[in-house]
This record gives sequence, C-alpha cells and structure tokens, in this order.
Amino acid sequence: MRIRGFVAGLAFALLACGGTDQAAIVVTGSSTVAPLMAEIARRFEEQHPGVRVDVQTGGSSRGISDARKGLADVGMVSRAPKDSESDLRWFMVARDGVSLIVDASNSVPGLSKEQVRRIYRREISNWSEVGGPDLPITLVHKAQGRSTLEVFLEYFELEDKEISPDVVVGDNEQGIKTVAGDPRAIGYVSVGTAEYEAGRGTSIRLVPLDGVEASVASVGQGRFPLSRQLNIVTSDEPQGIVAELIQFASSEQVHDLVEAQFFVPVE
Amino acid sequence: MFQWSKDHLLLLWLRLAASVCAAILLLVAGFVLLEAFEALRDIGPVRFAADASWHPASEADQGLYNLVPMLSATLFATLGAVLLAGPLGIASALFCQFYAPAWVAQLQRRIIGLLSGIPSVVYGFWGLVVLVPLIRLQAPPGPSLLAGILILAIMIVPTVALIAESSLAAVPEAYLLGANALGISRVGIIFRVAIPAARSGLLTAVILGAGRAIGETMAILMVCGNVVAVPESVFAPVRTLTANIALEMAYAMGDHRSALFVTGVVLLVMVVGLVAVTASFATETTHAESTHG
Amino acid sequence: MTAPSKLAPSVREERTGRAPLLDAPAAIRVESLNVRYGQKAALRDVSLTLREGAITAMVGPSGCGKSSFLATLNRLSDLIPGCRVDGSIRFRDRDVRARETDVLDLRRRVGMIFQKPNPFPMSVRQNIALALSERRRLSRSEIDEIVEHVLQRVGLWDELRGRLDASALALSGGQQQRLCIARALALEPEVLLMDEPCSALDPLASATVEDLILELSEACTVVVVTHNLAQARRISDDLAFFWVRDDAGVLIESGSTRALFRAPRHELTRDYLSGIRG
Amino acid sequence: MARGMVQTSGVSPMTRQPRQRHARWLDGTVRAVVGLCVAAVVGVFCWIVGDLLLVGVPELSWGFLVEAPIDSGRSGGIAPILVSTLAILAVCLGVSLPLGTSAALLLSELAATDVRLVRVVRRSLDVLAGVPSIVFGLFGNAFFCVALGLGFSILSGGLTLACMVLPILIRATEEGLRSVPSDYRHAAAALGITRTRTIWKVLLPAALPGLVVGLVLGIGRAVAETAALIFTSGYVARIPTSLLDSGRSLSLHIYDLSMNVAGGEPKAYASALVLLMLLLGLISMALSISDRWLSRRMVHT
Repeated sequence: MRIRGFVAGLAFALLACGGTDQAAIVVTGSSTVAPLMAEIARRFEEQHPGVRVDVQTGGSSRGISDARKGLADVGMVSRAPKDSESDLRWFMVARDGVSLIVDASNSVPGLSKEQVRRIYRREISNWSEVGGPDLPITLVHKAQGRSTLEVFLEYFELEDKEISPDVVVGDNEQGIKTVAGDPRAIGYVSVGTAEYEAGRGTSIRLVPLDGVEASVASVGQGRFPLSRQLNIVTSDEPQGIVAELIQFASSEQVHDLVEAQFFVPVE
Repeated sequence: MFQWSKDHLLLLWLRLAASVCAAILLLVAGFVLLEAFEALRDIGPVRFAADASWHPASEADQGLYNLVPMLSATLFATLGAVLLAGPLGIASALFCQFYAPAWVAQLQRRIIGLLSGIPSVVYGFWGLVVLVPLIRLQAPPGPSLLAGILILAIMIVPTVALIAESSLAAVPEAYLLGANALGISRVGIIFRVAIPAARSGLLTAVILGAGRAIGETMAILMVCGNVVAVPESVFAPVRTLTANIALEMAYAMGDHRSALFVTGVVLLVMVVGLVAVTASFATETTHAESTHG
Repeated sequence: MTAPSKLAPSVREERTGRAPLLDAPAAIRVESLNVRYGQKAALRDVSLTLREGAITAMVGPSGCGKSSFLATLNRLSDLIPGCRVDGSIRFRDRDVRARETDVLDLRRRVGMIFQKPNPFPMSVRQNIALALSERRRLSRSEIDEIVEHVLQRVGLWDELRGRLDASALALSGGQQQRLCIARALALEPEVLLMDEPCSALDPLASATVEDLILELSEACTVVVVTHNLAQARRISDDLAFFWVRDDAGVLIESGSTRALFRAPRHELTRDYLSGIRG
Repeated sequence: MARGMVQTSGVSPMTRQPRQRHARWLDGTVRAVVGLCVAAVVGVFCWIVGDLLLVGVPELSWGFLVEAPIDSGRSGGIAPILVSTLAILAVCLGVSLPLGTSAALLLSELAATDVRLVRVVRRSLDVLAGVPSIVFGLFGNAFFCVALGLGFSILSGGLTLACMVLPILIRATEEGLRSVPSDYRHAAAALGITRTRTIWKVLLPAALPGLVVGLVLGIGRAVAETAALIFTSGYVARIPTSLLDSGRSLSLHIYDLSMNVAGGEPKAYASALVLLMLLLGLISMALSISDRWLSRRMVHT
C-alpha cells in the first residue's frame, strides 16, 4: 500500500513537472567561470522576470562541446579560442591572471620566466639556487586538460611530458591548500583567488614574475605577463534572450560581480 | 516449488524489480564500454599497458595512455585500506555486539552512521589540511599513497562495521547461550562461535568495503598527489584510476575522453574480479535456524 | 515412562467416553509414499490411513521420518529445498499432491503445530488474526469474538484476556504453544498435525497441551508425532510405528493403539513399545 | 545489547579456575584491542567533527538555513540547497527502497526456486556495489539526462543515486531477511497464509533492523555523494519548483565552496555541519523507528 502511495506521489510530481514551462537558458562549462556566471545569471533573472538561467559546471571542453551539440545555449571557456574552435562565437566576460605561489615562509624574492622554466624541468631543484631557503623544491602541477595548465605551458614554452611533478592538483583551491604550509612547494593558480586567500591569512605568497608583482591590479593594467581570457561561447549568432544575456554579461553592469569573484573586468 | 497461484502478482513484481536491479549494471557497463570502444579501437588495448606514460592530451604525438601505474595505485590503496579498516570495522561491530552496554553501543552505531555520511570532500579536506602535513614531516612532499590509505580506511570503516554488526546480530542467540552454557570464555565465544557463524556476512562487509575503496574518488583525489607513477613506497604520491577520471573528465575531448572511459572499464573489470574471487570461496547462507529436518 | 504391562481402554475413551468407530472413513489416505532430500531417502514406501475423528500417534526413533511424513500431508515439504515426494496422498476426496490443489486452502484445512512454539513476533491478537483476516475482511469485533473463542478453547483466555496486545514472544513456552494451537484452530481445520507439540515444554505445560489435544479431537482429526510412548498410549486411538531401515524411514506397522500395545505383530514394535529398543 | 553474555560471563565467580587464567588473559587482551580500535575510530570521528565545529559553528545561524546563497556562497545561506538535497534524497529513496526491498526479497525468499535469476541478480549487484560513483555520474548523465531527456534535474540526480545505493540497500535487507528464523516462514505457510501477506506482515517487520542498516548506509552514501551529482542534478542554487529543475545538492555545494570558491571554507564547514545534522536526524529517525518496532516484539521490555 505504501508503494502504491509512493507511485501515486511520483506520478503526481511528474505531472506537476510539466506545468512549469518557463524559458530556461542553459549555460555550461568551465568551473572557473561558473561561480561568476551564476552571479551574473541571478542578476539577469532579477531584471528579466520569467527567465531562468541554469548554470552548470564542468570544464572548458565541456562548455565547447555542449555549445556545439546544442546541449547548452551558452558555453563557458576559461581560455582564448584555439584555431580549431573558430566555428563558435566568442565573447569575453573577464580576464584572469595565473600566478606562481609558494608558502608564506618561503623567502624567494621573485622568479624569472627562465627560472620557472628550469624549475619545472627540474634543472633547478633547490630553492637556494634562486635565492630562497636551502630546501628541495616540490613541484605542484595541474592535471591534464585544465585551461590554467595550458596557459602555463604555453607561456613558459614547456611540454607537459617534460614535467615530472611531485603533486598534481585539480582545482585552484586544492593547489592553494597543497602549497600552503609546505615551504618546499611551488604551484600556480588563478591570481585573484591567490590574492584573496593570501589576504585572508592563508599561508601562501604570490611570487613576482619577471619583476612584475602578481595581483589583480597588475593583470588589469595589462602588466602581468601570465594572463588568460574568460569567455562565453555560442554556436551561432545569439538570438533574443540569449543575446540579451551575453550582452549583459559583457557589459559594465556586471563589473562589480566580476571583481567580487577576483577577476578583471573587460573594458 | 511454492504454490504461487495466490501470489503471482507478488512473484511477478519481485522478479521484475530484481531484473531491473540487474539491468542497471548492464546499462552502466554497456554505456561505459560503448564510450570506451572508440579508444579501444583507435588506440588499441595494448597501449594502455605498454605506453611510456599517461599523457593523453598532448597534441604532438597521438598521446600516451599507460594505465598500469594508476591500476597499481588503486590496488595498493584498496589493499592498504582494507587491511586497516577490516579489523577496525569488525572490532567496532564486536564492541557493539559483545562488549558495550546498550546505550554505548547505540552511540557507537550513530557515530558510525555519521561517519558514513560525511561527504568525501570533507574527508579529503581534512586529509589535506591535517593528515598530509603530518606525513610531510616524515617524508615530503606529503600527498601520498599513505595519506590515501588512511583516508580510505576511515571512509570504509562504517561500511564494514555496520554490515559486520548486522551479520553478527544475526547469529542465533541459541548458539551464544549454548556456548555460554559450556563455560566457554567470551573470547572463545567470539572467535569460535560468533565469527565462524557470521563469516559470510563479515566477508561481505569487507568486500563491500573494498568495493567502496576502489570506487572512492573525491577524497583520494585531494590527498594522494595524483602523480602518475607506480609507487615506490607508501610515501610516494600516486594517482588512482578514479582520481584519473575525476581530474580529467570535465576537460577531456575525443580520444582522451574515451581513454578515461577505458579507465572506467578497468575499474569495472577490477570489481568483477573482486566479486569472482569472493564468489569462489564465499558460501551461500540460508535462513536462520530451522526446526525441521 | 514404564512400558505398559497390562491392557486398559484408551485414556481418551475413558476420559471422554467416546472414540471413533473402527470403520470410520479415512480422513487422509497415504499410499506408497517416498520422500527424498536430494540423494538421501527419508521415507520409503509408506502407506497409512488416518481415520476420521481419530487421534493417530506416530512413534519411532529419531530420524525415522515421522516429521517428514507430517510435512508431506499439508505440503509444507514444498518449503524444504531439495525435498522430493512421490506416491499418493488423498485428503478426503482430494489429491493433495496434484498441481491444481490449492495449497493455501489445504493448509488451512490441515493445520500444523510445530515442536518449538513459533508465534509471530507480534501481539497475541495479531497472531490469531493474521491468517483469519486474509481470506475475508473481518470486523474488529468479529475478530475479537474469534480470538476469545479460540483462546478459551485452548484455556488461555483467563490468563491473557488483559494482554491481547502484548507481544506473543513475552509468553511462556506453554502459553506460546497453546497460542499456536489457538491460531491454527481459528481457521477451523479438519485435520491437525502436531509435530512433538509437547517436547519443548515442561511437564505441567505438557499435560495442559495433552488435555487440549484430547478436547480438540472432538472437532477434528489429529495426527501427533511423539517420543513419549506413555503419552501416545494415553491419548491416541491409532498408532503408527516407524523405524529406520537402510538409512531411510519405513512404517513397520500401524493399527489401533490398544491392539498394538497388546499384540504387536512385529518383534521391533514389541521391543520398542516395551522399552527394550529405541 | 551485549548479547547472551551479560548473565553469565559478566558475573561468573563460579568459573574462576586456574585453567582459565589463560582464557581470562586472552579475554582481557582482546577486550583491550577491540577497545583500542573503537577508540581510534571514535577519535578520528571526534577530530573531524571537532574541526568542523570549530570553523563551522560561528557561521551557523537561522539565517544560514533559510537564506539563499549570495556571492557564490561566500555569504548568505543554503536554503535552496537544502531543499534540493532533500528532494534528491526523496527521489532516491522513493525509487530505491521499494525496488531494493523487492530485490532483496527475491534473493532471500526465492533463492531455491529462481536459482538462475537470483545468481544473475546477486552477481550484478556485487559488481554494481563496486562501481565508482564517478562512473555512476557519467552513466546518469548519459542515460537519465540525455537519453531519457530528463536533463540536469533533481529527478536525474535522484535516480542516479538510487542506482548507486541499491546494492547497499539490498545487501543489508537481504542479511536482515536471512536472519529471520525459518520458523516464521513455516508457521505462516502452515496457516495457509499467502506469501504476500507473510512478507508484509511477518518477514519485513522482522527484517527491519537489516533494512534500517541498509537505509542508514544508503542515506549516508546518497547524502555524501558528490561525483555522481555534478553531472546529473547540476549546479543551480535555486529553490526547485519541480523535479525536473536542476538543484545543487549540499555535498556538491560543499565541494564547490571548498575547491572552487576562494574563501568559501567557513561556509563549507558550516554546510558540512548542516549535512551532518541532517544525517543525524535521518539516522535517528530510522533507528528509533526500528527500535520501536523491536521493543514491541522483544521478550524483555
């Protein structure tokens, strides 16, 4: 009898599902962009009653493939377009820098592009060789496929295969928590995230790169060399409400949201 | 054998329900195989064991797909976790059944229940913040097979403990009273009466624990270091098969994505192997004691 | 438990002044019954007629297939994995073993009491009501009426009238067994199979149940398996004596209890009944 | 309930004989080892929960429970996430409980007649129990979201979780059913009670402890699950209005806060605490239901 009650309930619930037939825009992709996009979506919904924007997270590749397949109206991609992706329409919503981080106790003053390159190739294996403490270096690296990794490899002209890391991490926060408290470790994460975490007392320090301090400000000023685009993509020229959302997302109305997520707004 | 004329509806439903349950495996396995097929066809199964390393996304050459290091990591991590959690879980079950007063046992059960419900990300978090630095003091870098084993062990203790306890609880009271009447000590009763009588359930508990350990993803991802290499010691960072999927799936395309499904197939094969091994020495239990013969 | 040296009329006849006619019709007629558990034979070629209204006692050493015999009569043997039954069993005009036999109906007509009292883990009232209310919807008051009636018949009413909603598992062994009997009686069975119904009980409870069996026999045919020869002699009209031969149970002889105790045809029977063997 | 022991070996001055000194020594050792193991488990539990309490408690408030998350969850509350979590759990249990109990009944009660089906089902479930949750996630995404067209929804998530907890539920229920003495089955059969009624009225109530263990483990697994939900129930932190809405589960929220949102840590801890309290509530409910059942049936009350 209990079963019957349940089935009836489920059937009712399913029927109820049919009733809410609102226009929903589906946005999927990069987990870096997703929190920002969710906030943008919420503000957009407030301004457009009756419109729903569902933001789903996954990864940049997912954003691209979902947009291509039509599974999503809008894809989120946390890097610049590749040649093979010119079939999509790209819209930049923000910029983000990638900063090298070490433990707060690590006294290394700064690193040059060449030094980083040699550290990750294990040609430099002790911090004392770059002006730091006499400790072996623990390499914290990103997992295959991450946009941060691609940006990093591209800038330092490294091949993923040449790098034999000690620790491989996924998301930014994991990288920060792995480096924090380990004076041997070096890693690289989103600059905004790192700046925020360092500011609230997490035991990390952003290492100046080629003499430029790593900060959201320097990324914003275009001085920081290691930066990436945060994009949204559509498969065709956006129409109607989707076009409005994209317009909204790249407008000044969301700059405070972009900054709240520690990214750099696009001028 | 039963007369089912009055119960044919029930019978039909039970068979249907059970078949649905079995069909889920077919669906899951079929789907994973389908997705893996592309890679198995294009890359060939041999290269998943023979390639120089795991670099599926490198564009220069067609990518490298060696899964053996991750397979070994999964095996070591699971084995270690089971060796730790098996005794711990069974000890907890024995404690609840034979040692603790009722209210303490009840409390212990709730603690175990809660342990089972702590999301793996919290375990991973805790491992990363507490366990890894402790290990780092001993042998840098810290994230390691050992950290994975410890976290996994904590995570599967509830599975082992709860199932072990329910199988110990199923040992007929009469056996225990009988043994008591013979003046056998508590230890004797536990080891010579209760544990033998409950052994199939205890085995199930450990197997389910092992299955859980093989499949655990998020926590292991956070504490193991994720470096693709056959571990040389327990302090070496490793990447398990599940971590491999979780780390890269969201970012993978084409052959890379398909190769991750091959990882899933390897996991499935492992689980099938585990089940086959246990099936070969597990005895089927029947219902509790019967009065006729 | 001394062997009887001289003959007396059956206690039942003495006590109740009534016994079934010698030519009473058969309630159950068993012919060439064979029971096997997997490879092992449990009963071989048993033919036996159970007279309507009689109390038939089945005696014999352990493992001679008495319980197996009983279990075939209501097809409870169906429940035992690997159990195979051959031969013919007729309950009145029905073929017990036929495919189309309604087993549930059969079991309601042929009730069974087990050696170990096995009340369900629920209240006294629910124990009785469970089987009752299945076939037809009974009102609460109808059920209460039946509960009172059957509990009175088994002599439990006065003890339990205030505790009908207490767990049946809280009762004493003797009370539990009587509750099990009451539960079976509620279905108004035509035959009652009892598998050593007293052996798990203390002498006092045992005596109560024994008296109960005598009373019950006025309403239905009773088959009782017992190890207690004195009991068999006290209560039964007919006796069936089983023995183990070649690892399988066989029926040595059967007949009226009085006749068997007085003049057994087989040496085995004589030795067993007189306590020399067994 | 220290079983069968309390009366005798707890207080047994009569059995103190020299020969048993060894046994008593062994008894003491085993007791110590068991105690140590339990202490280790409880210790770790206290450590983790203590950690959670330390960071999470200051964040907890009524507002945290009834407000929507703001600024990616760094502030605000978790109300929509709680609702989604409960909805996902309801779908999961609503599907897996009847299905799982039925399958367990088949495995336990029909093992002798449906030999082949039982073997197939049992093996499948054993394997299914070991399938990693992330694989369930991928499967759920492909099957429920795409193939069945349910999209990212609470329904997809709940159904995926149902597939995942089924083996646990079935195993435990089956153990529970097996521990029901066959006496009950025989008694019921002898009374001509149908199997359906026997199962409903006798076997399932008697197997309740096993069922509850399965339920506790299943709820725990479902509530704690992250990997299977990312790809199925989705990321949307809005109060769902139907089962076809996407809804972020609590565990996924915790994951997002701790791994993807800078400074999300305190809220992540607080959310984890809420999750634990939710779980504690559900477990207590399950256990007290079974206790009430048991005490009604127990001899010693």
